[in-house]
Amino acid sequence: MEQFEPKLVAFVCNWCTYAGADLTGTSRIKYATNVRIIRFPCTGRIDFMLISKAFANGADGVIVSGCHPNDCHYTSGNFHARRRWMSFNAMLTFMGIDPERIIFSWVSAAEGAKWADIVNQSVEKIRKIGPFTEYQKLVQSGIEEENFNG
Amino acid sequence: MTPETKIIDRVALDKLYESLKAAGNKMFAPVFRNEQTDFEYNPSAAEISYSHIQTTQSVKNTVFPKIENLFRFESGQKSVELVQIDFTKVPRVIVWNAHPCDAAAFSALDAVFNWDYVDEIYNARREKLVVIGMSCIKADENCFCTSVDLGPGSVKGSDILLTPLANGKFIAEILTDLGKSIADENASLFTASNGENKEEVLAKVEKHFSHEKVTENLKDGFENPFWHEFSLRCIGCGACAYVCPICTCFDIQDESKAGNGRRLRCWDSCGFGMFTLHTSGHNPREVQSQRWRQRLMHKFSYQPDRNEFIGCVGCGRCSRACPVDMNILEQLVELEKIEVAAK
Amino acid sequence: MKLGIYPGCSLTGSARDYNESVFAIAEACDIQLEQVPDWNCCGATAAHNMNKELSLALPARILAQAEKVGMTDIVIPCAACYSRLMVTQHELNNDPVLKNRVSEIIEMDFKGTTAILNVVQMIDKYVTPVLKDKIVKNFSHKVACYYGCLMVRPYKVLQYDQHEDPQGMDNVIRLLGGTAIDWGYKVECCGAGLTMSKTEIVGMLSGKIVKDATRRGAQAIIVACPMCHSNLDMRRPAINEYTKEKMDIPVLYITDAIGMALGIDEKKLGLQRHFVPVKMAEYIPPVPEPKKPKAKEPINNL
Amino acid sequence: MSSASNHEIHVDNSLSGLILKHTEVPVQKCYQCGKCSAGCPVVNEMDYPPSLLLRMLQTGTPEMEEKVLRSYSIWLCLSCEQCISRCPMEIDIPKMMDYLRQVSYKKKMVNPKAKDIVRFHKAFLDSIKNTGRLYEIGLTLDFKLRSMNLMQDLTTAPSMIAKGKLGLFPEMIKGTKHMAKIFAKTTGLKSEDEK
Amino acid sequence: MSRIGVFVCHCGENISATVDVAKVADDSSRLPGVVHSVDYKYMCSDPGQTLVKEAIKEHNLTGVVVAACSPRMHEPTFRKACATAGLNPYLSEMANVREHCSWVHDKGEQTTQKAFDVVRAMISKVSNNGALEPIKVPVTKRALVVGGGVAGIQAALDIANCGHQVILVERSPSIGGHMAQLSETFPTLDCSQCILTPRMVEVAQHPNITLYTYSEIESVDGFIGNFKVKIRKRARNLDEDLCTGCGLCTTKCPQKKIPSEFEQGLGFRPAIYTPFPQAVPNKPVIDHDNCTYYKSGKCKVCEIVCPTKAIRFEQEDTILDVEIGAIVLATGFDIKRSDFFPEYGKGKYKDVIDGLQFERLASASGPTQGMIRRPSDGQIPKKIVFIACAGSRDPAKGIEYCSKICCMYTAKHAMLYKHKVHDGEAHVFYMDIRAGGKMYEEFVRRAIVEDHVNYTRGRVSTIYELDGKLIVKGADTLLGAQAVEIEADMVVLATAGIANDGSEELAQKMHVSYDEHKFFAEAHPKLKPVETNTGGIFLAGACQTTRDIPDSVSMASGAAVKVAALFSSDLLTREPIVARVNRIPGPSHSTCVGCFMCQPVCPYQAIEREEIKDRAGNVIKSLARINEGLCQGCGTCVALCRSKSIDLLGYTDNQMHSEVLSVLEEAFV
Amino acid sequence: MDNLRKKAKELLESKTVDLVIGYENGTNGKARAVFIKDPEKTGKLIYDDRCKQNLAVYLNKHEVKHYGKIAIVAPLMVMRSVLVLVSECQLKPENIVVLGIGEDGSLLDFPSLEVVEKYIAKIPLGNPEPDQVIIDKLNAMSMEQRREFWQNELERCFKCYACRAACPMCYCLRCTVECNQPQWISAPAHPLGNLEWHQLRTMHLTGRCVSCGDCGRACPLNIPIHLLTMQQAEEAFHMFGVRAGTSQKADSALSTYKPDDKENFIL
Repeated sequence: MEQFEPKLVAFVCNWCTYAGADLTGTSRIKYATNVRIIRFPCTGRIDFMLISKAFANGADGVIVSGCHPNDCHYTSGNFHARRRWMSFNAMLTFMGIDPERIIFSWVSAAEGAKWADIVNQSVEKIRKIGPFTEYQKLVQSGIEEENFNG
Repeated sequence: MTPETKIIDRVALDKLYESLKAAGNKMFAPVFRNEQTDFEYNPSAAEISYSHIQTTQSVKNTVFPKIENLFRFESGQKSVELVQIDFTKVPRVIVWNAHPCDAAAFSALDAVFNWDYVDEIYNARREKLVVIGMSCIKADENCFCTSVDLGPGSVKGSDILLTPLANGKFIAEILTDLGKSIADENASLFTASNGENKEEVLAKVEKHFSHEKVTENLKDGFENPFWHEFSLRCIGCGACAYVCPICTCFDIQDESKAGNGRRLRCWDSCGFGMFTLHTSGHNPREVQSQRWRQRLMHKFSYQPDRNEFIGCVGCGRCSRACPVDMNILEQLVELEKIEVAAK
Repeated sequence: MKLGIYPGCSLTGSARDYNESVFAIAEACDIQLEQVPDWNCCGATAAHNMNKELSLALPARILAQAEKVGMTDIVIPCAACYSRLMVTQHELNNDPVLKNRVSEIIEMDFKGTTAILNVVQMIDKYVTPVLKDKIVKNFSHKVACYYGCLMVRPYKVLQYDQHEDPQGMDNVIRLLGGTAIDWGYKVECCGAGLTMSKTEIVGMLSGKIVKDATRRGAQAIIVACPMCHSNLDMRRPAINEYTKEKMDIPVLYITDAIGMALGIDEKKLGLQRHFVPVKMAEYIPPVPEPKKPKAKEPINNL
Repeated sequence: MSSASNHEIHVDNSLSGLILKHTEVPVQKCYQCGKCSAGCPVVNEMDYPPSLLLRMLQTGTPEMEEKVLRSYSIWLCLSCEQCISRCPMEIDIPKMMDYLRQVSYKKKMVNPKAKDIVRFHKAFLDSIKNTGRLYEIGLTLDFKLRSMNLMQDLTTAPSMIAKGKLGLFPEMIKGTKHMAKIFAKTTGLKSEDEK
Repeated sequence: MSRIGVFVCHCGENISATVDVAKVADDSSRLPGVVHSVDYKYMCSDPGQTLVKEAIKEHNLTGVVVAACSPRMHEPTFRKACATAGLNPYLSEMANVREHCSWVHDKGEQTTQKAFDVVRAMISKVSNNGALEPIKVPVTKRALVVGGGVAGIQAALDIANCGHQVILVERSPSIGGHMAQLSETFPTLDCSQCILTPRMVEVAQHPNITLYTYSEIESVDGFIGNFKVKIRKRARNLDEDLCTGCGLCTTKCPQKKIPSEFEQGLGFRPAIYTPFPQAVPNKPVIDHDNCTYYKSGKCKVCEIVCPTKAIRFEQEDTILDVEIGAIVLATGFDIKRSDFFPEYGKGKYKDVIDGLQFERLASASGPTQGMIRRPSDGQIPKKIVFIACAGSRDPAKGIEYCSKICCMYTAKHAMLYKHKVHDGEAHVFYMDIRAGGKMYEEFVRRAIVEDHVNYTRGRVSTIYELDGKLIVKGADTLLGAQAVEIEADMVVLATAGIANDGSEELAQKMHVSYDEHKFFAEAHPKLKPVETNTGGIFLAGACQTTRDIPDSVSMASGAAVKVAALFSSDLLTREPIVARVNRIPGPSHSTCVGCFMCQPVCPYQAIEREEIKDRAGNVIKSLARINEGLCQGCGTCVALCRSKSIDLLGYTDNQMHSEVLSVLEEAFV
Repeated sequence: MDNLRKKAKELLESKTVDLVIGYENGTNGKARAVFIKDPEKTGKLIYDDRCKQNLAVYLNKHEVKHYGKIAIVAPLMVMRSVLVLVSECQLKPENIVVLGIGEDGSLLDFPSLEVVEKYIAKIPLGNPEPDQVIIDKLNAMSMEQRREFWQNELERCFKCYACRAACPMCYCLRCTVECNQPQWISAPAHPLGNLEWHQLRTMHLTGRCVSCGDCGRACPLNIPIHLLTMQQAEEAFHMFGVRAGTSQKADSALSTYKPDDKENFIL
């Protein structure tokens, strides 16, 4: 059987994790190809709606990563983000959407190896959980046309 | 055709339902679920509710669904291609057990969707629609069909109208050719009528106001302080419009991914603040009182003017659904009494 | 000028003299004092020591009684009562639930809108403006004004005067032509509620006060509280026991001092009821200041 | 930089937790500067100075809490409010003392040296309960009887009467029934007319 | 429709070894909106850049995507290339196919697919990019130092020694600050003035430093590199060029009994005065409130005696307009005075003094020539009580913090006293001793052990006077809170250090943030201790929090380096990545509802309130507005805004949304 | 009730307020909102168990705001809503008089919002008992069961936005669902659009919901959506110690932070 290859999107901040991922590259540490990185100025900029959008558009997992607490380039963006993720997580859990598909992490500009680890672990984890079909099913159902076309 | 009257008992009625369903018709019948009664597609005969006074939602979903595709599109590198909907695939839908108010509402919808623009998709659905009505033997304080020229036993809009009798049987009035064809196909299920009188069992619904008077009062009532006074309580949600059998406001949206997608329409409400917002930033109905006025004027003044019917069948759903007790009957009674503002 | 008055229990008994002098100066200044109808005891220290709700209900009933007859301002000569009523009004105004609870206990409406004045505030507001023309004899004595605890504390509630060094009575004395000394026991406690149960402690606390005033050459201690007065005046035996010498400095109410300056008959002021005899009239010019070593002035370095 | 600064003090079932709950006095805030003890007029008579009481409560141990409730200090406190007026942490010690006294009394842990004080308070309250106002001779006699200390004040009373400072008959207010009700509702006892 | 060019770099073999770059370029060329797509060996090389430039012109590109290394590496390179070819540089984006792709994956289809996905996402993003103009700021290479205490002096000298112009503004008539008032300094006990005055003179003589004393900041406009500052130079009533500082006027002035500010009220000065003998500049000022001439129109003795005829009675304040590139705030601190303490006499006892007053008493140049005498009668006190934490760590008095310097100077005071009055008793009431610093703890131990200073742990409740003695009532908490009563001759309060008078007003003028105690706020408590959140304004010394001399001096040098770094180039370019609140036509003006929940989120105080008024001037709406000079572009407010009324240029909702959507398109892995 | 009417009358007569918002007897035995300008009409005011609507929703309504200074009959949830609205600059403290209603239905006298804050500080806040019971039940379910539950419930939603309209905290001029550049939320009432809409509403009310339950009551289809925001209110309290509507200056849960916020899922 063909192995399931999950799609992951990574939302990362420019100053820590993006730079950390650059370091992974310069250190030539290999990791899984299943991730696509999107650069944000700060974790504080990451709207929870973007995570929803990623899932609605076919992502099986999302990695969110930024500076360690107290290391934010903008002093407090990651603290605000952390509260947002805590709330978002709580909400998803309550709605029965297992937040394990969202992997949050702090990766500093010096943690190239940690970034590779995070990606590999995340890909493995999502691979184990399987494709996010429930969510994608939602996308297509419910239109009357589907009703009368059977 | 000349209407004829027959009798059908409950067991036969269920059989009729199942056979229509088995024949590939999409059945739309009321079911009690989640503490309320509402129409659903293809429930089993046993699930169908016959004891409710009114369903939460109307039956307009059968011809004017809350979401429907208008067309699909696919884009290549240089151009976009439209894929039209094949209306011939619209299935026959049988509305089962609709109260006379709901049945009557279809004629209002017909008028709206064929007024200045003939709405193909609506008509495609409408042509395939059969209405099996059910007279009301119960009513509540929100019902006012008699005030809008209808009644608990009104036959308007039904192909067959059933009326439950005390003995558990139903009077079946076969009203249209369509109705007759159904009755004929299942003739064995019906028995002859013995002159049972449906008026005896019908619910008593008091006539609360004269809609002609309301319409007349509204003619010069645009600037009436009434609107402000009576709409202060309104919070501007769309509950009334969404449950209304006649409200037809809709929104058109495109949904696409990677250049492919569909154009669809979905319900909207004139009660929403941004419904009439112009790109310029101007909003002709800026405050809720203007929007509430629009709702009542549209139903009781503009539509009588334009389409010669009132946009209301007295089903009372809006009053029941309203979270803040904007009771339409109460307001219509007031509007009948109100002095036309001095010109 | 009409004002409400809540005398409190002691003014009908052990502090009858205070009551007399308050009414005497009010009369002299055309102030009509009208008692809060059917007033009750405020509960004093005992109530809040033993039972919180009671300690609020008793004062609330008094205020409600005043509200009922439309009194907007009431004077409370007793500092202890003043403090209790102020605290009650403050606490209830800040806690609507408690307010409802207390209203229910007293079975009366309680609004909490009464303006409550202590005696010095009353003097400031209504007596001082007319005083100048009425003084017949300067009260040219050197005295120690004693405020005690409850007229100035809790400051957050009372918001009256500078709580560590109040000046209200001192100003009145100066206005009367007298001298108010600066001393160390202005706002120390006299022993108050322990007067009956722990007399020896009261003797010590009051003794310190009396001794300091005497030592600094004051001719009288001026008070505005019946409890302070009874502890400093009546508890002389206990005080003397503590100080090991006989203290004969008289204790006057601030209203006594005003009354004397206005030339009101001493009997009418109730001076004869004080335990330590008041012979202020006999005192002629104050004792000269003890000579201090000549101050060396700081040197200007320019 | 902004951060929410609602540092809440944890309420538990220790005595200090109960104090916080019932009086909103935050015992844990005390950092033992001793300013309350320094200014307390009766500190030398106390078995534990106020700041020490706070420290004992902070420990939260049953032994210390019992010591506090059995202490003489809580009864000796004059409620003169000197401590709170100077406390850097705005800990309302008198309010706390009120509460401790009520607990100590309810749990029958009143320090033997303070029995007089309790008797006086009770006599005082009884006097108000019955007449609405304080009847000083009655109170004095009542208290003397309760404390069995008949000789004390024998010297002052007659001269008070002579000076007109003690009324021989109690003054009754009109609303005595009302007063009884207030007492009944606040103390949970039945008033006379309800019996 | 966008016209986008895609440029895929081989980076030698760095990328092409694992990614099929030709396929990426080819696939990209088929995407909607792409009109040109090539691959090349070294995109960042000159010929590579030329490829980009020529394509822009040839194909009239509206957007450029360079698939190469990390944007953190070469984004500026390609933006610059675009700009030279006439394309707005913010219409170019980089797809990171090296660090994030070729270097971390093995050769294979998936790696190529990933590279393509990333390119496609960037194409999608760039088609939503807007042309942005970088915020370019010319730098005026002149610094303003506000405050002439030791921190201001140090900062001014350091910047001036880097070769830049410095304007030093000091509010009082002389520089020197609090350090000039101190007697000796801990822990070395060396003479404060001896080490400070040479530096003061250096300031006055430095060719790069312009000194304005007796002057204040009137207003500050502009932003980093370009501040426009108005300085109010108060009238000294003196022709400063003519005045030689001979001092004749001050000796002849008939008004002699004015309490001296410098001496903390313990000494006197005339109405025309220099604050202290070593003042810089050594030129007097006339104190209008106390001058006989200004009060009654007569006198003019100073004018008559002045040998150079330098007195100018009619002189008025002048306002100087200066252009400034960077500002160092070194406004220092103040202390609570003894009248702040009701329980300690509220200032009515002359012999209850504060620490600065004691410094003057102990100073050899002070009013008593260094003899410790008590202010009331000049007697030498035999017993002094020092009270530490007077006001500090006292939330009831509104000061929760530890003032940090008092433990040390109290030990110093007690020690100085014991050194001068050998038979005297020194008592210290303290709560904790905080002596963290080189040789500090040793210093305190010396006071206790060698100089027999009596330390009692507890706070003093009250002080009152009796027979010329001060009765100090305290408690010894180490003895179970036993009451302690001391009859002292003098009491010295180590009063809390507080923000300088007027610092709030100054902060508002400067648009720098300040904490609840009005101390100026640093940009980051650990990593940006000398920066403020306002670009181009730096902090030095005790205006940020109370601190001692060595700390103040090091901070000043730090701030000076920040200024010098800023001045090292002529032009300051700021990325136009800033947030913006939307504007819509009509009565709503913006979808912003003015909940201002974004305000606490912004670390830079860049979110302001804008009031929309109707023609009659009535406020009809309050909106959030971003100050683009202050915004640093983190975007936290954008994600928080519920009505989506704020967007971040360069990372707009549209850009990010389309990037997310397109990165997930079709074949993914 | 008499006290309430008396107080309302006093306020209108003395022109302390221009409008009183309270409850009156509605149609068919319901209670509903009433707006009184005329002191003589204060007799209409009622307060009883039927008075469940969160009247604070009207404070941001254009036509109501227009009246000027308003007194509002305020059981606990209204008081809390008022504080939230003040803290979010939607209401000026000087324009509101709170006619507090105690837990026992008695009129509470609030001379100022500070006193309201003090009052609320003493009351144990949380979700109404019956709702919390359901929340606890849901929490006890498996993730799968919960998903099914919500999917079934939310599928029915037809997006009439009664939940939004009934909520005092949903006062945006333009809701995120109305944004179309980009289109954050699918506008149609299909399962995805519904899920997105309710997630958005829940997140936007995190730390701002006062657990009045009006969104759920307003839903004509009886979807228990109030459980979502109520659960978040509880979470905000557990995670951040923040309860909405306890202070006029409240820092809301998501616009502030503590450096030591505790979580257990960030790697």
